[in-house]
Amino acid sequence: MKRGGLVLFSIMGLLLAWGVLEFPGLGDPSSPASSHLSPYYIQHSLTDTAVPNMVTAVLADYRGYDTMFETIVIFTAAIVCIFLLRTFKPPASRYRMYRHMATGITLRIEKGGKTPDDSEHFERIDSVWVPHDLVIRTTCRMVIPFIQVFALYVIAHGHHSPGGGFQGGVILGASVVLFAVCFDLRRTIRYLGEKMCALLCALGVLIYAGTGILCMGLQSNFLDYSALAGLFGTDPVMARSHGILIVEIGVGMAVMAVMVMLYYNLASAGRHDEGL
Amino acid sequence: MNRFDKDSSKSAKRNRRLDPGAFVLTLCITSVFWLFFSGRFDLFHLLLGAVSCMMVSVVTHRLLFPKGVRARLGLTWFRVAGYMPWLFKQILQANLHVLYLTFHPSMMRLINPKTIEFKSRLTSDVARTTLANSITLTPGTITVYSDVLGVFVVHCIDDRSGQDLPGEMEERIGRVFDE
Amino acid sequence: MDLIITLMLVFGLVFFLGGSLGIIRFPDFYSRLHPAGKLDTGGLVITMTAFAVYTVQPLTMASVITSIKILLIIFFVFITSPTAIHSIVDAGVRAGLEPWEKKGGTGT
Amino acid sequence: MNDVFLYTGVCISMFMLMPAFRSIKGPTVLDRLVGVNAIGSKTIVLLIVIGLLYERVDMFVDIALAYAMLNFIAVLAASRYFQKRKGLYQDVSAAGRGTSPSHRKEP
Repeated sequence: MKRGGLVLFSIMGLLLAWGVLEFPGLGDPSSPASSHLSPYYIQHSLTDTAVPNMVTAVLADYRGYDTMFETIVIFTAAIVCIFLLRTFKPPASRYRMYRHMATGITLRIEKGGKTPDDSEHFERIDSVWVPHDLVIRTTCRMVIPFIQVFALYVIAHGHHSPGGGFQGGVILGASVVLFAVCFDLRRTIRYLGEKMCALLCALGVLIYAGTGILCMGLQSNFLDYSALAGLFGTDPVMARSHGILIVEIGVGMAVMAVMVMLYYNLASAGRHDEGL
Repeated sequence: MNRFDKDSSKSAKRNRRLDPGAFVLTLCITSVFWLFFSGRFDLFHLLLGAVSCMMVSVVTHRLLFPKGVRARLGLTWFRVAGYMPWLFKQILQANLHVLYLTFHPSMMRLINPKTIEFKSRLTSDVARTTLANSITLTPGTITVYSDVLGVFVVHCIDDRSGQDLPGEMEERIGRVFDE
Repeated sequence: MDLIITLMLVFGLVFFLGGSLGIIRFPDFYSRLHPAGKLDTGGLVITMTAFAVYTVQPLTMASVITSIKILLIIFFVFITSPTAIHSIVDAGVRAGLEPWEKKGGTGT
Repeated sequence: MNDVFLYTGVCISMFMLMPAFRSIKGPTVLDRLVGVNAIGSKTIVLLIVIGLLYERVDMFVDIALAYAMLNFIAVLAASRYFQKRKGLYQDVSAAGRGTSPSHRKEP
């Protein structure tokens, strides 16, 4: 079986390599890919949209419809993850673990016992025992705000630097995951609940699609941001630049919420009680 | 659903209250970082920055300053700056030492890994974390474990490296964080 | 100036070489973390400082900002690298990996 | 100066092979994690080198910073994962000898 797989794999690889031989050379100016649309983008993207970064202009303006459905794809991924994994009636655990903060002693309280309040002195911990990790916790505490500022910078400066909604959203979601890793999942869910995540997720897609529909309402094509010039009080070129920013914010929001939701469901096997 | 199945949310409510001092300080720090990141000083980008920093500060000021802002915080930064050169010297020494071990042909004869244990007198979280990270960066030692009572377990690569712990490093960090 | 930058780069590369070699040569998991934690961080700090100095040379606003960003990377790695190493060690201890000890030596 | 940066990049790429060897060979999962961590810290430098070669450092420095952050988060999450699911590699480590070192006295 294993050998058969290897043979099949090699044959497929050879076929692919043979197919690659027919490709035009790297950066060939006469290849079909760079002879129809690319010259237009290269020559006009700055004058059309006032965005120095051509990739962002193509992604969010010229091919904005495509990107909208990419956002919807990840939104669907989050929904599917909830449907497959989420269990709303978790089997009740028989005991709980608490840690006394001052001495590090752990308590195990059987079901029916009196549980201490989640206060300054006691902290509920996962039943798979986690050591009290001061170093990781303090470092993450120090680092998380700066990661978030950087993520928002990446979202806001998609026009001038590599980045944009997807990248910034991933970094923002990663900062929430970092919080969940160094503290615990319950505390994270208390701050950023599941419903909030779902709301942000849907809101991101709504912002994107809503911008498009707003453009239609202003007697223009779907996602033709230059129709928004009247709303912003600027000329159509700058309106396209601002429209890209709004769309990027929507994408960032959706991606962040989807990342966090996937993490919640995968880390706790859908029970949302004890994570990594 | 009885009480056992519900999380008590008293501390969550307490943590959501806004702490003005910590908030303002976090806002200042994040704004400086935003300016470094952004490098664009026109009105539009500054406005975006203000909104972003405000959002981040509202969410995370409890993380940066969990116990609120104390009066002598400003001094600590300068003392940290004073601690850095000494740390860099130690790190250079550490690197040369490990480099020597790595390139030595009979390395297996030279090294003698072992774990040692000591109790630190530092109390605050930040001071202990600084100590642990400094130990990890300096000669032949890695912090394996540190617990609530201040016991540090350190893994040393050879006989020489773990001898003078906690010693001078702990003293200096104690001076930095005023303990 | 170029000479200083080149020297720093060579120095940093020696550190990187040591770190990579150490990861292969050392006998067990715990001692492998010593080169991985120290030499990589040291090499990164030195090489990145060289890049920051090189970037700042035509002294304009943009180059200063870029150089500050490189310094921020150094700062970030300087804080987080020991923490990452510590978390890996912690996982190893919790998994029950035995530290390698010299046979017939003084022992613990 | 461009040549120096080019050779630096080539050297760093060469050095990456050694941690890659460690991360392929093992013997435990955590050894692989050490290898991956070492590769990550070299990649940060390599990104800046590429930026210098293309003379667009202002772009690549953002990528390097994002990479540093994600690398840290990934290593931390992976080590925490293996810390909790320790059954994953018990057969490889220490083969049935005492499972807890002496300084782990807590429950």
